[in-house]
Amino acid sequence: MNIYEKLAMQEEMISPGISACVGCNVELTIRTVMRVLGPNTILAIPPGCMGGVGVVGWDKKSGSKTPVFFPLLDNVASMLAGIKLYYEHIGQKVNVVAFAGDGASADAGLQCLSGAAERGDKILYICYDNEGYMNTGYQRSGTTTKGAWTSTTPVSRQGCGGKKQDKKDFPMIMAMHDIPYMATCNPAFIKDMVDKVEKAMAVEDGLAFLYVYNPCLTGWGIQSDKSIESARAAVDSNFAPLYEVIDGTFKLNYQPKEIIPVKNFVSYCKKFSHLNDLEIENLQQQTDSKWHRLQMLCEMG
Amino acid sequence: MKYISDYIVPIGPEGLYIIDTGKWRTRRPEMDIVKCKKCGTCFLYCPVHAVKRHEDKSYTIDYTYCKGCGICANECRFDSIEMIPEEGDSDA
Amino acid sequence: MPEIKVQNGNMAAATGAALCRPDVIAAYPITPQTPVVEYLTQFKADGEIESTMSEVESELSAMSVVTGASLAGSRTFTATASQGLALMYEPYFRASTLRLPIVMAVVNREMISPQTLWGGPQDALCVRDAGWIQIYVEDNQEILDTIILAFRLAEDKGVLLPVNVCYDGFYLSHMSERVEVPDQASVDAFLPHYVPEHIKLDPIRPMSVDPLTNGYLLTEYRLRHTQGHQRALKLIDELDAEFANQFGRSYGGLVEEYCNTDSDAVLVTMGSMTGVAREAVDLARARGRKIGLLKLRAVRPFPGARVVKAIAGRKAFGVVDRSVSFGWGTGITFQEIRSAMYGEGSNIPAVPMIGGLGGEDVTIEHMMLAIDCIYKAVESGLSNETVWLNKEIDIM
Amino acid sequence: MKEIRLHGIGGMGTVKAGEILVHETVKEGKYGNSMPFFGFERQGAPVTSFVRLDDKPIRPKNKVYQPDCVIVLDPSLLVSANVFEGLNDNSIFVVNSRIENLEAIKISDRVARIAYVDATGIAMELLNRAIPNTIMLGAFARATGWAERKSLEEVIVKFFGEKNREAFRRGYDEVKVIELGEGQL
Repeated sequence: MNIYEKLAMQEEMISPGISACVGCNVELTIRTVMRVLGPNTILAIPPGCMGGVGVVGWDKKSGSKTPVFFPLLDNVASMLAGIKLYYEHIGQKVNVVAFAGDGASADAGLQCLSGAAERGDKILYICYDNEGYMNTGYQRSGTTTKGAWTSTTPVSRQGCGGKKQDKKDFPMIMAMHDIPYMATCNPAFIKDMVDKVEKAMAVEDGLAFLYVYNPCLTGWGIQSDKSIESARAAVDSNFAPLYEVIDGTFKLNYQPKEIIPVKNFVSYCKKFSHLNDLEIENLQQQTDSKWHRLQMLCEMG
Repeated sequence: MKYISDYIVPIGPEGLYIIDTGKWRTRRPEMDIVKCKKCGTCFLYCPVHAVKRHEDKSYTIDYTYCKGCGICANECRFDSIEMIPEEGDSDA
Repeated sequence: MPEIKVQNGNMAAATGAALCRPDVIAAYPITPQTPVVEYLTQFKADGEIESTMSEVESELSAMSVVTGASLAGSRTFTATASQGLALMYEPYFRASTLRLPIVMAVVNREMISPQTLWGGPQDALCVRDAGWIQIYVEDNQEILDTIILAFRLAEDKGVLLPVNVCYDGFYLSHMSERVEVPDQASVDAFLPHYVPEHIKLDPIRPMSVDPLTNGYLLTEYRLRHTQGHQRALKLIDELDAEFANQFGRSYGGLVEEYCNTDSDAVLVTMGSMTGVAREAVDLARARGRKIGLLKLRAVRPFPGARVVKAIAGRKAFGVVDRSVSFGWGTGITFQEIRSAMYGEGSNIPAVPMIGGLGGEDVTIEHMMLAIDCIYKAVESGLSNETVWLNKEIDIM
Repeated sequence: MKEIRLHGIGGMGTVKAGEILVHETVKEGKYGNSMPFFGFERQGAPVTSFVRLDDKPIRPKNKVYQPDCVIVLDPSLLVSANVFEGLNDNSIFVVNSRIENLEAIKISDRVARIAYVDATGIAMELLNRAIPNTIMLGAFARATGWAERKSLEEVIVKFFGEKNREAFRRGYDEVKVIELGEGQL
């Protein structure tokens, strides 16, 4: 069955009308992964964009056909671990899944996630990285790229500023927890994403982690119709490569036919518009060195 | 104040909460079925899953919740989708 | 058949929890609660309990794991103290507002600063308005019994609230004494299987938990929450009687009165210091003072009516608190008791006293001084400023 | 009610010795409680433990201030700790010591009976470790009569194994008891 048939067959799990920004590729991501996960799923949506747009619902109504709840920003993995422990205790199989932003995963929620990963709690944790606290109005996070404008890393009238620190390499941090499955995804690579969700669902001996790189249209200043194109550029420039780590073995899932300059990716985003050539060159160098490191890890097998 | 909830806890078991996002649309994607090669790209990338796939492998756009983002038009390799400005109040 | 054992307070808590057959236990060690975690993991290793254990990386996760497990429909237990409770605050508040019948032992320990390890219920009293039921106990038998009772209370369909069983760090947690351990069958008979109906994350019956909720509806949930506490107010007394009937031990329910039927003034205490207070009351009575003792057990729900009944008509009352209500300058429960007495419409002289902070011992001398202070108020007919007992004794 | 204070050093089983006394009294259908003085438990640091024994339930859950008996598990504490503090009149003083150490210090006049035994020496001989607690419990049982000998021995064996039966017995048999009314040390 090809990806089109497969997705067409699967039931939509999320409310057809949620108030994600026009063109939001996180909306695309959650709809896609939830089709694959299906009804036998308990979904955690911590504070963040997907909670804000109504996936958990309003008053007495739900935003999902599956059980769904709001964990706290900083306890997503632990609450899920508790749910999963009980279902294991009574011998019932159910997908226990987080769909959490970078704030709830890489910043405030990192301790809980790290603990669950180390203990081998059998949950599927999906982090959508839109590089900041976008639901509260585009503040910086630990995964914001260096140089990027956010509402808390402003740019001066003279055109200087942006985030001063490097982006936290979150997928690598999770891979180094030696969890059974870690993979990076991108909304421009739907088939790859679906494959990885299926692999993650099949993991039975610990925590499975999916990292999705989701350029945020509103927060980064990207035209809505370029939502997927900009996400693809992040992969094609090796800025956000697609790879997976299965039981400690690194594997590259996509090799760009022609590697595009990071400058091309950056040019989609208004948040980088103040960067000078040197700053962009620095991003390029960093991208190259991380790509080199990833290649080495993949060559190690 | 008259209290009416059947529940003692904040739960939402009463069906789906649905926002009428079709009303947001300022441009609508229109598909040229002659140009369309049924590749399914629009189907994969539509963030609201408004593109429907049919038994004959053809695709159509359901405007009920389409927000008019333009991704489908931008991604289409065969130039078969065009964004057309909505006229007046969009009530499609 | 029940078994007579020698247990410290932490072992009594772990034993009580084990007898309740929790499905999921998650806890993080912190002095003086640490042995509770060790005992439970040992029970599990020895196959004495079937619970699933999670050795979490923090108290935040301890409360989060049991919250998740409870949302999935399980009976859960955890324990903490002091800074651990503070770290839990976020999911702690949520556990009660989601009406999850979690039972958590709090091994009361002072809050820092300064750095301290020792006892005092400041930790739990500070979160008394976070929606949980809080019961404070006096000895190790009461710890074990109250944990069993707490599950029954928490899971009552009219209550559905999490319960803290609070006991003094070190004074009880590390003190060994005789404890009668009930047999499993009689605990099973007292505590039926937990079946959640009000909330459950289950694909068979999908629901969303905690959708965004407007203030009107939130107000309604808060009202329902207070109704749960109202129900608990009745049930704590009723369950005490039922427990006494089955196990032969009673603790008075919400409060316990000692030598209070003919008293002309009342001393109020809470927790492990009550034992010494009993000795002091006997001694004072032998010296001709008709002092009565009121032991506060439930702080939430607050047993206003029973407190009033125990104090009304007397010439004065005094409260020895092992905590500080900053800004009031008194102990915490003093304010609660005085507030309850206002409803009585009488203006009985009241003496706030603070003793035993940071694990300082509250001795018979302190309690005799407390009684003296109350009798000064009886004579003058006036309320007092806060008496800091440990400081006064030092000066003397 | 009998109140007892134990002075020891971290690693000697001071707290455990207190608990053993409670186990014995509870086994006999009576009551007792014991608690350590709460500090950081560290090998080599001074440790104090408090014990109460009674025929009826014991209400105080706090430290002992006026002990009827003091047990000192290490001779060095005779100098470094105030082992006589708060002692009741006619108290019993049970100490791990040779006579020389005792002669060097001033015994409180509230002590009516002294019981001393070289528990460290016996421990080294029997257990090859300087853990004198079970030996001192033997000495305590003999000196006070507050614990039933056979019963205490069984509790000790249950907790510490067969090896300590001999230790307990040696403590019981070898302790020297002096009534201070009868003569000078």
